[in-house]
Amino acid sequence: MTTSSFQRGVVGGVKTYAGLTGALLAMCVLFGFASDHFFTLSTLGTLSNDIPTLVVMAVGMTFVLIIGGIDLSVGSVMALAASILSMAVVRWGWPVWTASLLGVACAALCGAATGAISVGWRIPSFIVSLGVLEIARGMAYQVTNSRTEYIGSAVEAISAPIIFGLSPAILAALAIVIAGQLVLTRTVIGRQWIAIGTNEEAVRLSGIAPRPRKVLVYAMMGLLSGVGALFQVSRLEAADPNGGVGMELQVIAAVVIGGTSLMGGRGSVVSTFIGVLIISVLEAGLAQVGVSEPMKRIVTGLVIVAAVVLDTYRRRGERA
Amino acid sequence: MTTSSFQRGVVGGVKTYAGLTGALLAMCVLFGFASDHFFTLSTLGTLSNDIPTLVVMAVGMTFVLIIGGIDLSVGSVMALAASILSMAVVRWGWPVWTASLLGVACAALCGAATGAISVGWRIPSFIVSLGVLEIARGMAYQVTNSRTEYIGSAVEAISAPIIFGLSPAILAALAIVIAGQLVLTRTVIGRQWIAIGTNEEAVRLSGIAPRPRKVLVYAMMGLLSGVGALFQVSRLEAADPNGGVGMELQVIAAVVIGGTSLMGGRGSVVSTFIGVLIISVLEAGLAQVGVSEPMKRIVTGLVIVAAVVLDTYRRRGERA
Amino acid sequence: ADAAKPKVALVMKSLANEFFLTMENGAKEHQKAHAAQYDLVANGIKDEQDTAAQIKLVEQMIVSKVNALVIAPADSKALVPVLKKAVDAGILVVNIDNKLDDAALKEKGFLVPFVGPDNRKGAKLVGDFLGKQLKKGEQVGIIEGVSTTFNAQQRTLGFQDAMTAAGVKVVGVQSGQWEIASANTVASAMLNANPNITALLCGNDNMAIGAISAIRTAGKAGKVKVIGYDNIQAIKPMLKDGRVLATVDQFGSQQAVFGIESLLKALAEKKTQATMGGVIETKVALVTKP
Amino acid sequence: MTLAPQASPLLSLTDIGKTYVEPVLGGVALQLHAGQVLALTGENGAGKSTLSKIICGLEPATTGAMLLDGLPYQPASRGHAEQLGIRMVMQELNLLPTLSVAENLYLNQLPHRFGWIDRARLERDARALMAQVGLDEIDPWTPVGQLGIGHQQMIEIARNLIGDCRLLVLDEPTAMLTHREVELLFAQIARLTAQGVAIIYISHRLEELKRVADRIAVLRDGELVCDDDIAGYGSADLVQLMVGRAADAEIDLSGRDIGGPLLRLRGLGRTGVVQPTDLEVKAGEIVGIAGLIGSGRTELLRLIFGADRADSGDIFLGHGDAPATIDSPRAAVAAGIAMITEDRKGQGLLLTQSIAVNASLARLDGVSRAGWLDGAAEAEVAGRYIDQLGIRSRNGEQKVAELSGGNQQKVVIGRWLYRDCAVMLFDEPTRGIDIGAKFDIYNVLADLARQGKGLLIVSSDLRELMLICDRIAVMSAGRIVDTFERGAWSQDELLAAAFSGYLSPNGGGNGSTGDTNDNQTNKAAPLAAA
Ligand SMILES: Nc1ncnc2c1ncn2[C@@H]1O[C@H](COP(=O)(O)OP(=O)(O)OP(=O)(O)O)[C@@H](O)[C@H]1O
Ligand SMILES: Nc1ncnc2c1ncn2[C@@H]1O[C@H](COP(=O)(O)OP(=O)(O)OP(=O)(O)O)[C@@H](O)[C@H]1O
Ligand SMILES: O[C@@H]1[C@H](O)[C@H](O)CO[C@H]1O
Ligand SMILES: [Mg+2]
Ligand SMILES: [Mg+2]
Repeated sequence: MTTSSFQRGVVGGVKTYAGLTGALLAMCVLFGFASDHFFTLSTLGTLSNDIPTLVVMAVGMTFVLIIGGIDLSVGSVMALAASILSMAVVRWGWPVWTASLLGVACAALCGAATGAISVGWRIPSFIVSLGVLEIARGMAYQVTNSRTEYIGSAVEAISAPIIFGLSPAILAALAIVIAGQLVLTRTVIGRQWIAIGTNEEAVRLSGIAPRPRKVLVYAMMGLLSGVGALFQVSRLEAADPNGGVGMELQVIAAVVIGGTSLMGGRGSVVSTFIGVLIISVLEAGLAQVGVSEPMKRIVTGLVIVAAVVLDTYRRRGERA
Repeated sequence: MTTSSFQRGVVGGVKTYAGLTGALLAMCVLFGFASDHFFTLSTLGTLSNDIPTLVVMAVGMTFVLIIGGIDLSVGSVMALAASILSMAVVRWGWPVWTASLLGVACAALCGAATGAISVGWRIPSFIVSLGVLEIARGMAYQVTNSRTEYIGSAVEAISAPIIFGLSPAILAALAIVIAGQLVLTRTVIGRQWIAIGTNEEAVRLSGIAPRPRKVLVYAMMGLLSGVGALFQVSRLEAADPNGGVGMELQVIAAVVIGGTSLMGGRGSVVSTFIGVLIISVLEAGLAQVGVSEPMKRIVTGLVIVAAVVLDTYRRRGERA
Repeated sequence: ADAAKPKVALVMKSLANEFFLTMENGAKEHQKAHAAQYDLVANGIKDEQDTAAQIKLVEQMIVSKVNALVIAPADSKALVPVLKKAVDAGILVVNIDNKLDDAALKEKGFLVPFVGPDNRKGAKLVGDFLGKQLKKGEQVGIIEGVSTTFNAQQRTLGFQDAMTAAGVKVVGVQSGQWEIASANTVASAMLNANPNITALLCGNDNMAIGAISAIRTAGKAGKVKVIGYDNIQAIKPMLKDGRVLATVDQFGSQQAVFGIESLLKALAEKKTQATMGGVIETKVALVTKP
Repeated sequence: MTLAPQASPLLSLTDIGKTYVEPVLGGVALQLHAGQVLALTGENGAGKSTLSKIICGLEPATTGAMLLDGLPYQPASRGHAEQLGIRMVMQELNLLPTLSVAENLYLNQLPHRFGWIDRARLERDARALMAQVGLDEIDPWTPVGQLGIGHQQMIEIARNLIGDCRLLVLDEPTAMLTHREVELLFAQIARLTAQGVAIIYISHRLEELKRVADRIAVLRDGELVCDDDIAGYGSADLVQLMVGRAADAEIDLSGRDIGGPLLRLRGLGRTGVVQPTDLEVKAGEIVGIAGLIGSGRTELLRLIFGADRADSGDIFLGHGDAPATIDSPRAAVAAGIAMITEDRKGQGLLLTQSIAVNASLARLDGVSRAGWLDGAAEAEVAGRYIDQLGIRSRNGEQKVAELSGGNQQKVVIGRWLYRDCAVMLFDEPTRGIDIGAKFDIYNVLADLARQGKGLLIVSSDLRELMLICDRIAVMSAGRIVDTFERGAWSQDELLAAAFSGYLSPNGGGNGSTGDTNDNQTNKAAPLAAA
């Protein structure tokens, strides 16, 4: 019986991802035709170098959406963490790893603050995180004195290929995806998060305190934004206090394309990963093909909607 | 019975708005101390000239949030409408009023499309409107060839003071606020929208078709973005295809500060108006005082959160 | 405050851009050195594109009854009507960095002196320096700033002028939005799509930083040359080790100061907007060493 | 069962009171001993649920004190109360539709190793527990949202049978249950009391009280008016205690003219849920549908109402020969069909809105002129049904969420009385309604029939159907297996018919396989053959 329900799980899984993977493949094929150089190792390398930041932040956002929240501050928090990290390295001469710890810790703190305020005072996380968006951005400017901070090769290693052209950053990001999916589907806290997102009141009534568990998710989101900042800094060897402007929408888009519900209670980390791939492949492909800026925007919009429509049909089909 | 419930309504109203109005007044007093010129007629005139676009779009967004949706495309749609309008005037030599009609109609169409796709395919409006955000922006670039289009004084009149220093734009915006509040609280369709946001299934099972009514709200949102575009164009005497970038968050912030629930079913147009005032006064005050950019961001963030916290306390107090 | 002391407002674009920060600092230092002569209010908007916000700033300055205004417009056309209002309110206005549109000024029937560099010229300068190191027929890519801004457009034109002169082929122009991360993505894609690219011409230094990391990822470090614009702090180490070939200094800190000084002079001489005069071009300089 | 008066009580309450806007509970003193079953009853809004919530840590009392084992007891939360062995099955469902049955059952104590869910153990435990309450035919991994509301009620009960329990409060556990489940529940109650668990049993089905309880307590307007040995109290006595006067238990079904057909079904069905069904309802007629949980009664009503799409058969209205197209509830209402849903919280009410808003929802043009709402008219409508149905409330402006369960049910009924349709489909219309008010509602139904309307009533309470119906169709495993005319039925025959579909070898299409339906979320999805 367990086996059969496990098998159902696996088959369900393949089906679950079929719609999105289909959309992704279709896109790849199109770009393959449009650009001679799309199907090359270097495209793959570039992509795998591009996405770690977006991936880890999208994993965090998946959990935030699952508990029925939202966090708009992620882009700013990332910039703040990157700024602090680079200040620590460049100005105070800290070693990279302690500086990274500091940056990540500050980001986690921002997340925890968003969570604590929104949960504690029962204020929509939308508005609290919008406030934190502004505050963290202001602090990033303050810390760096609004200057791009160049760090240099000290942090390069995290983004340098070590095996099969993959960098520690992408490997870590993949590990976080897998860990995230396991936590979501296989652990007690994962179940409780889903339950909270489905009906918080019912969870409370069954004797589980939802609030600390919610704050934890926001703290985790902050932490992952910090990790994203580390990847970003190592990729660019510089910290840009303007970095990550508007990134919140990109992160949320990836998660929602992956099928996670904005209403809470439903989501998958693996699908989020596919969502990130869709967005990133699209961006890379359009830039390779070199279409004009207006067309880029129009195509991006169409693909976002089309991917989700396609996924909807797949889900309908499955039910029937 | 009617009288008493009307009186209750009025008293409730004063109470309802007390928290927000308090926050607004507190801010005004602070700025009054910090800047010599804050308490002048010209501050008021400037403000009243500043806000019409934000006001009308926030009114539309109030309805969108009330039915449990969201529309991220508003800033882009506004830019598109402005671009089309100015193209019609400058390139095709249309008279301003037909050009305005065209712009507003296109914007309404964008809104209707967002609504129809999201409602028809049951796709979260968040993602559909994110797609439309990109598409409309791309189209705005395409239409204007990515150049700011200067119109000149042909459209100036809408923003020029006609009575007590108030322009037709702000008068129209105020009329739209009042009309919006009346529609929401006094009409059948307003009641149905609130009901849909509260429990769509219950509405459907009461023999009311929720879907066309939802699409209508999005179309209205589009239409009001078009009206906002008209105000904007008349103020700038130019159409900027980059206009309204990031405006969606500002609009939603104003609405949520006003106490409208992101979960649907609850909201007030008048409170939204106060929310707009809070955001705009803050912006104006900070500019007059001339604080540094980082501090501006930090203060803005703090005020957004504080205003909502204050409002929460007020509401708690009312309950107890 | 001293009633006789004039109040000068400086309204810029994104203060989160080092370029404008330098400009602001230059202005503030100047004010400190001449504290007896005038007061300064400096304001900027949150990003390069928020025209509406900049207009609101100018309006607030009118309300605050400043005597003179220095503006780096976010948009060459859309700022014109509100500046006309300022002039009508008796404020003297000077334009820096990004030139206002002549047609729009003419339609409104007033003049605003421009104090600033010629961006096309600056771009040509650094482009020519690169051109000398390229062979005829080689391929290059241009990474442009926010495409709707006048100076981004001008710089791209300057780059193109230089490349045509050197007989080098521009295989792509894409926008990196003045930012590191966007430029990085665009540069990566350009390098993948055109493996023969030998140089990337970037509209500002932030985008040059993004391009350099893209080059490293593509395994082409040392094989693709990069030029930038602005001469910000962060570019210096890269100039030093040669990853960036050259950049342009447009003396941001001086631009505002020149603007302020010409205003103070006009105030002292009791000039009006109409009698203030025309263009004062500020210098641009090629920078090849930190 | 024998009482042990000398033993000290498990729980004792003194002077418990609760005030929301107005006082709803006052001066309640009660003692409860281990192994005892206390029946608690009273009119809708008398304060039964409020009292239970206070005992179980869901609401703080305004006045008074509680002792548990002689020690002061002041639960801070439901979790706290549960740690002390005090549990409660609430009146409203609080399940998580997207989680599986097993996960819902063990939500607050998922078996795990270092935080990792032990799925094998979870499944094993869930199966054992489900077998106890007769849910063995359901796969523990089915999402709860895919089950009918009756099954959900059983799950809600089952999850509170887990673990150490010393006092169990059951707040109207049987309002949605049919005979079979009620028996299973009683068996569980017997098992628990034998282990020394004390039980507070709340119900409006008075005949049940005498079967399970040792003692009876009656609340009237928030005050305890009776606390006594149950032997010696008949139903009539209880009603008298509840309402303070002898309620009329008469229904006047006379004076009706049975007219022509209003609604005819020909082969109406939906694959895997309801097999092709023929049925007819005439003007002035009251037709009942009986059946076990999951037999397809609700689904049949939803098909008629257009809430789900039928994939076979036709609906005819009146005498017409042309089938009516009813593809949405909107079309149904326009054609003069009303439906009162069984799930008032999920599918009926706008909980955060007032009684007035809820009552007028289905007929807003009655309270508006040219699209503008008429506040006075709305208030009048709310007032009318508050009076007619005895909705206990401050006024029409009170939020429905603040009403007691039974009164919420009356609001839903009021909405459809106001809509005034020719054919009315009632799904568990008296769910949670007190005995006095039930008779009021029966008389309302009779009145409707007298006005020439056709009524189709689904109820899990067979006695109720036998009391008011002209005809009872019995569904079993998605099919109408038999139809009985008034006078030609007996409870035993009805029950036998209800079970029949599950006994015959080729009878059942559903119910046993855990078909993936999706009652809550996927109304319109077409279903392939199971
Ligand atoms: N949150 C609340 N705010 C105001 N009044 C409330 C609230 N909750 C309950 N009440 C009122 O308290 C009274 C008692 O309600 P309670 O739910 O205890 O009744 P009940 O005896 O369980 O009724 P039923 O048989 O209908 O379930 C009702 O009049 C109800 O309207
Ligand atoms: N849309 C659907 N798709 C598949 N199966 C369904 C669907 N709707 C209901 N079912 C199943 O059909 C059966 C009949 O459900 P229904 O709710 O009609 O039963 P009921 O007799 O009213 O019992 P209850 O007391 O549970 O409401 C149940 O087993 C239910 O799980
Ligand atoms: O001139 C400046 C800078 O070069 C900057 O990098 C972007 O904005 C422009 O206006
Ligand atoms: Mg109750
Ligand atoms: Mg049912």
